Amino acid sequence: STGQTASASGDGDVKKVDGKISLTYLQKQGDQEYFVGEAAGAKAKAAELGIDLKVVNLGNDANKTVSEVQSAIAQKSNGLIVVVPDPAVGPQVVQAARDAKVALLTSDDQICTTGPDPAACAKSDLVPRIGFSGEQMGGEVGKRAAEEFKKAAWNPAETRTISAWKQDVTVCGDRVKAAKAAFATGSGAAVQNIDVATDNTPTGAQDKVAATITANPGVKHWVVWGCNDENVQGAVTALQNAGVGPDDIDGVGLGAYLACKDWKSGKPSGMKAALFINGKDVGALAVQTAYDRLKNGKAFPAEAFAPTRMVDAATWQAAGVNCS
Amino acid sequence: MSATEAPSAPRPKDRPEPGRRPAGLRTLVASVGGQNLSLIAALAVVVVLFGSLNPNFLGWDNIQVIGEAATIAGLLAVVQTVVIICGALDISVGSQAGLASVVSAMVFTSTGSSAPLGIGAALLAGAAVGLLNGAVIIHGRVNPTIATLAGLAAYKGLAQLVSGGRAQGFVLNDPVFVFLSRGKIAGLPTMIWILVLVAAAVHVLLTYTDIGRNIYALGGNDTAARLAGINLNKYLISAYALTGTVAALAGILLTARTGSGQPVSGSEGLELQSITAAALGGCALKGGKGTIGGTLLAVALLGALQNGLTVQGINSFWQNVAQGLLLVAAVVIQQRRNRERAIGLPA
Amino acid sequence: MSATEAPSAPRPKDRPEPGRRPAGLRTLVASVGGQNLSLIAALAVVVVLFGSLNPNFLGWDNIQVIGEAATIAGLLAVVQTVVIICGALDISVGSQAGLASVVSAMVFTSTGSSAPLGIGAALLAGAAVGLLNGAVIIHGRVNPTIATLAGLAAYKGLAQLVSGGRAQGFVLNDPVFVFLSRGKIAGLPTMIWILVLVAAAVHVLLTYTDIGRNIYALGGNDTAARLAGINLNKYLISAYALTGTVAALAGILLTARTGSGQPVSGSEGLELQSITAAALGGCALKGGKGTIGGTLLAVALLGALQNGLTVQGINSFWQNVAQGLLLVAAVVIQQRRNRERAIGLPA
Amino acid sequence: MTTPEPPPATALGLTAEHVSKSFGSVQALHGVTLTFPPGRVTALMGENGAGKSTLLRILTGDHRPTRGRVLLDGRELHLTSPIDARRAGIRIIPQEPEIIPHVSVAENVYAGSLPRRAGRRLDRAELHRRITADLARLGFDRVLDPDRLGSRLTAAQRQLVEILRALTGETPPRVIAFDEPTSSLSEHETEALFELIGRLRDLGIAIVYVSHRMKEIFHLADRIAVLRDGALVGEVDATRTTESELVRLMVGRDLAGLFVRQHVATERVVLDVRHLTTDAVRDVSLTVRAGEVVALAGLIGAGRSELALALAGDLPIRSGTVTLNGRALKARSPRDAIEAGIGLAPEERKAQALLLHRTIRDNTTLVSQRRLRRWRFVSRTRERALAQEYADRLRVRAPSIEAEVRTLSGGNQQKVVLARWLARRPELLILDEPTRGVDIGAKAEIYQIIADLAREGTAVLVISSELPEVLGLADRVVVLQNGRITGELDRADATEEAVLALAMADDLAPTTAATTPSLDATTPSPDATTTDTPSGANR
Ligand SMILES: Nc1ncnc2c1ncn2[C@@H]1O[C@H](COP(=O)(O)OP(=O)(O)OP(=O)(O)O)[C@@H](O)[C@H]1O
Ligand SMILES: Nc1ncnc2c1ncn2[C@@H]1O[C@H](COP(=O)(O)OP(=O)(O)OP(=O)(O)O)[C@@H](O)[C@H]1O
Ligand SMILES: [Mg+2]
Ligand SMILES: [Mg+2]
Repeated sequence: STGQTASASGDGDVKKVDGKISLTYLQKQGDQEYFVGEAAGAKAKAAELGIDLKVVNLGNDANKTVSEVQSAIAQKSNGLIVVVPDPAVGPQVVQAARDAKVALLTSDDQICTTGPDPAACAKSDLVPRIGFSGEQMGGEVGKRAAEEFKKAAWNPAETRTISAWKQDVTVCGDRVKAAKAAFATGSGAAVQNIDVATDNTPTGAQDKVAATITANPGVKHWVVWGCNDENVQGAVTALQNAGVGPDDIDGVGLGAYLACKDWKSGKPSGMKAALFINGKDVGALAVQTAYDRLKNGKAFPAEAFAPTRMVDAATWQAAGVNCS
Repeated sequence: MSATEAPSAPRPKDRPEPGRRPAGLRTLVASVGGQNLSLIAALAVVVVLFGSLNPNFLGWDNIQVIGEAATIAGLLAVVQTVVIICGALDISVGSQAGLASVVSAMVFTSTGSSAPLGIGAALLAGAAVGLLNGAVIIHGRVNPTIATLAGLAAYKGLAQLVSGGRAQGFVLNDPVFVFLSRGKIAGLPTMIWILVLVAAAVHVLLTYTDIGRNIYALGGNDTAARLAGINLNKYLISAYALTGTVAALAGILLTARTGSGQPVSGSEGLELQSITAAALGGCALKGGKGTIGGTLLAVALLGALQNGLTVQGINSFWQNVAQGLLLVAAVVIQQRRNRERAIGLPA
Repeated sequence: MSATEAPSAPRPKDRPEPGRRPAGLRTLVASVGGQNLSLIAALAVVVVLFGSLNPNFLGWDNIQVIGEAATIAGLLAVVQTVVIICGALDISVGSQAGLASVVSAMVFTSTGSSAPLGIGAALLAGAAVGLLNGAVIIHGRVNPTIATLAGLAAYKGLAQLVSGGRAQGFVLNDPVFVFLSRGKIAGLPTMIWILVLVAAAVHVLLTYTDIGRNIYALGGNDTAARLAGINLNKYLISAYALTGTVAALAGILLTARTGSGQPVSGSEGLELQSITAAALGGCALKGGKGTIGGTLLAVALLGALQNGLTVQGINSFWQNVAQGLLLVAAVVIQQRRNRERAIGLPA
Repeated sequence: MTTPEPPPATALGLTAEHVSKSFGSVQALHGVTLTFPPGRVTALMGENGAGKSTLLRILTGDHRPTRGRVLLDGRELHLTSPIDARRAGIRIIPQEPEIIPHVSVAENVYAGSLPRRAGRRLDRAELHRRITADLARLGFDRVLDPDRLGSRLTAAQRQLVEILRALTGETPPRVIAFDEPTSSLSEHETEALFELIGRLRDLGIAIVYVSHRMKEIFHLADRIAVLRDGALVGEVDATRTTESELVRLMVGRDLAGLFVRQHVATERVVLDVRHLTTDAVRDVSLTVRAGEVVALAGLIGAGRSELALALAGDLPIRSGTVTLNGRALKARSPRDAIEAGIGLAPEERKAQALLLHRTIRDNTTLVSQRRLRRWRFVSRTRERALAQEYADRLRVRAPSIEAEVRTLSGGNQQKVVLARWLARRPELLILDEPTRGVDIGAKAEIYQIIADLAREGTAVLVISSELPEVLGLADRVVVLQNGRITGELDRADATEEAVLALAMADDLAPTTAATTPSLDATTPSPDATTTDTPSGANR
């Protein structure tokens, strides 16, 4: 893994475990494809290490997060790995874990021990985390989109960028913001952006983007990014249905699990690239890190990142994207 | 006896009726229905408003976009109407569509890209799930709301289990699915044709056949229907089977639109949308009342509204507020016409 | 008058009733209620099953966890019961709780961390929203389902607008909120106390006051209630105002639990949960029937079930399936006892 | 007869002054001016849909008049809701009892004014005391269990609950309006009710009494007001009028004989019931021949309706056999029975028969769809023709056959129920209280149709609580009591005394003295039911 930094705060009281370790992995949006992969990676790793692992789906429910953390503690879990639906619930989770002297690790999304906003949090107050940086992911997407934009040599005035995401999901906003910034720097051009509010599903994105196309009839070229592959894929489909050719679409996905389906079909696609984020790696790494802490007393790293890779129609298979 | 031939009390028809509207307008109103009339008015307001804000809103392209976006929810609203007329409810339609979507894509993939098999299997699965709903309700004596609430969870779980929670297969290299998602017949997208045909078939069923009469009867007063010799169970189970089948059709369209079988994404929340449309279209949740025309108008109104708000670039928060307000406004206006007394719960 | 002494038709009671149970058992069953009895049985099965699979399940810690987790949905189920007894429905309870959550946190923050002001403002907002719901339904003549469906969207949008769609403030440096979320009284978490107190108050209201009896009357037959001089509008609007206030309480607890005001997260889906609990607890959706005891039992059953499934490490896909199946099973068993004829829709 | 004149504004009692009411295009009342003086019984008569219930609902604050006002003792009342009327002492026993299903009889009776202790605590002990006292006071204590749930009451018991509601409450009643209170009561309860009304009148209460039964009107009323098409067409003194004058006022013409009867019964047995036992009836055996009209008589709760429902396949049969046209009938649902040729017009029109939100056409053709359809498409023209034919024959008063049944008056709704089954022409027609709330003209028409059907060979089983109807219609009377047949009377032997004696057979013995005298007032002369007496006139 990349980017390990020094040990972090928060879990001084946690004791080493001698018997069988029991871990609980609490995930937001557990029925979403990325998190399904993450759970699978974690389970495989747990089986390998002989750990008793339970995976809990939190949906988008901050309240359920608190309940399930309490429940896991009542079940005498030794360690918790959590992906919070909303970072604001972080302090509650930290408090509960501390009170029970249980190891706490986060994956994917950061939380702060002292306040609701990780961005406004002192470095030392952040809970150790395994995963990807939303900002970094958004940045890579924006960068690649800019590259494709420059390669196609489109006229900025005839081009629009579409940012599609579910507007009440905080991390989505972070990703999109980073993508916008990276595209602006990378392309060096002033391209007008359109925010499209979706529900993070492919059909939802498709319907909303179709309406957006209606509202912008003069546009020739489109650059698309979003919170996840569903958004980008839905947007690209809508553009293609509206008669925009694949050559006039620059879609960069996030996840690659739907983008790969377009590429697999072998037809030209508006989906130019996608950031492959392998949930399996994150899940496995998180379980390994917790194991090291509980079994061997090795301190948590403050942050550890699993690798991400930009893939496209030519490279996705080699990168190991699983396309069911 | 002589009474039959004797002059009888004047029939009300012959009496002058004050406050009567001119006959032509009256027949028109009666044939369209008061409820529908106010939906049409609301639709007109939406169309004029958004059309004047952005002329593209009224473009043929955008009208097709609205139609396509509304098709899946529209299909479910049509069958929801039937179920509601029966006096029941189906909260599991969205989950059924998700299950069918996954089934269609997986069978398609595993049979070496056979679209007919994929579609057939999905429709069968839908009909089976519908029959199961019906059987649980009738023979298990479970209240329809609870039974289909349970179905909402169970069928979603089933779709997730079958698919491992992942989008399944890729169908857009098959001409049948491409035709479903992007094809046109006589200039109109296939999706819209499907909605129109299904709605027309259900409308004919409800209005022109004795089956439809019996459905209204059993929803209006089930004891009366039973004593009139209507086989309630057969009708109710059939209504759920029809719902399952049409929900499967919606699931197949979902697969065609997204290119792959989606266990949850795209079908969650369809139950509320379909119930909203049916209720706004004039269905009484107590049963016995409702029309396909009204439901379709409501589908069109909601679709146009959502599209218009997006075209105007209004953010999703305002969209929520606007949708709520407009929904209430449409009904309030409609009720004002009735001049019902404001006592107790409205029907 | 002589009729008093005159013999009259035999009282129904005097006729022999076959299948009569022994008196003692019969009184017990009658006092607990048949519906409740089967819920208790189902709860016992769940407890024994999960308890034997994992001894931690029956630990005092875990029981408190179950109670706390069920509190928010439980509060909403209690008021949903009242609304359903009135013959109406409130689909907007979740959105109301979300709005209240945001209001409590934002007022708390902007008044320089004043918990009473934050809580007071949220309760006021809840009551206002409830009154609005009631007014739209009664004076706008909008069907309760549609009105609160509109409210579901509108209040959610409002909460998002007010908060910009983000979690607001941080309340866990305030002792009042900490007490709400983590405090205990006599060994029992504050949250559970709140649920118990609210439920007891509503139970007393429904059972021991004429207000409650009037609510049953108007839900059972609104014409009869109106003719008996019961002010339907006053009762219905009050029921919605009560619902809004208690939903706001739930929203405040949400803030306390999650540490900040959540516009959507944590409150979405509460409407279905509360309706499920009320319906499973024996409320007839037609109105006039239902008890707080039954609803609470259903809340406990659903809470224990969910917790048990998680404790067993069953993945969320199976959990969905299992929840659906168990919900149906609980009702089927209950209905088997009634030996109702399997014709038409069950009540 | 006097022409109606606006009474002086100081008149005592309840006054409707120039009251008009329209529902959309239907003008239900035209400028009615009428006073109901205290201590007198004023009967309100008129054909179905004449506006009687509408007038009562205006007087009791349930409807607001389009024009005109309501005065009590010369002072104008501003009635915005039934509460206002109740407070003013105006009570109504409505045509359709409204019962709250999941609460007890006691709570049903005192709904809206439940006794309470400090705060708003319900005083259950006081509630119990009150209901027991009131039940005993009114003589209903043996027929009404105060703890029974509303949903489990029979039609008659529901009616009794409404009566109790009107007679109890905080303000003493000044005016009580009875809207066809006896339509689901049997002779026995009717007598008790009449005594009650007499006592109320003597207490100085103004009584408004709506009924289609001439016998009751002449027995009770001091004055009779007649409505036709929403207008007051006459106000007469009960002692100075005759039945035929009233009929002419109501209908606008003379009616020939009410009962038209010829003996057409054949020997062919259509229905043969042997030793039938269900949950409500025991060991019932009876036959009905083609062309024969058999009446089932009995008191409330005798089990007649349940017997009918069992024959119609809706209630399970425990033992015994039913043979229809020589074939054993094993109907497991009403559908089986209908297909075998049995038609049942049930007793409770709203609960058991009508689709209130559908049109007269839909309601009439519900069981005749097979005749009207090709493939499965229903022919609109034939459907309309059929519905129109029966609407005309039964004089259903409505703007058209496309009117929703909900908007019809009670009697007209009843006609629609009958039309449904008459249009089907089953081999065995069971009519449960067929003329409940039906006016005299339509009654004659219904009797005519029953006679016509019998002539064409239909076997008819009529359940009726109205003795003149039983005696006038039936070739044979079968009397049930407490679920058993206590006797069968041929037309020649069937008199009111004989039927009543059988209906109360084993109850009667100990207290005969208490009931028999009161029978005198209502017992008609023996020739009451013969074919040639005009309009069922028994006085
Ligand atoms: N809610 C309503 N909407 C429309 N028309 C109505 C309504 N209520 C009553 N009517 C009409 O008003 C007229 C008078 O009805 P009303 O019920 O007063 O008759 P009635 O004299 O009581 O008859 P019956 O003897 O059959 O009870 C009828 O034509 C009826 O159809
Ligand atoms: N809904 C019901 N629930 C419980 N018991 C009932 C119900 N309906 C009728 N019964 C009982 O069944 C018995 C038979 O009633 P049924 O209605 O058949 O009598 P009936 O002879 O038709 O009298 P009527 O129609 O004049 O009231 C009565 O003792 C009555 O108490
Ligand atoms: Mg009437
Ligand atoms: Mg009867």
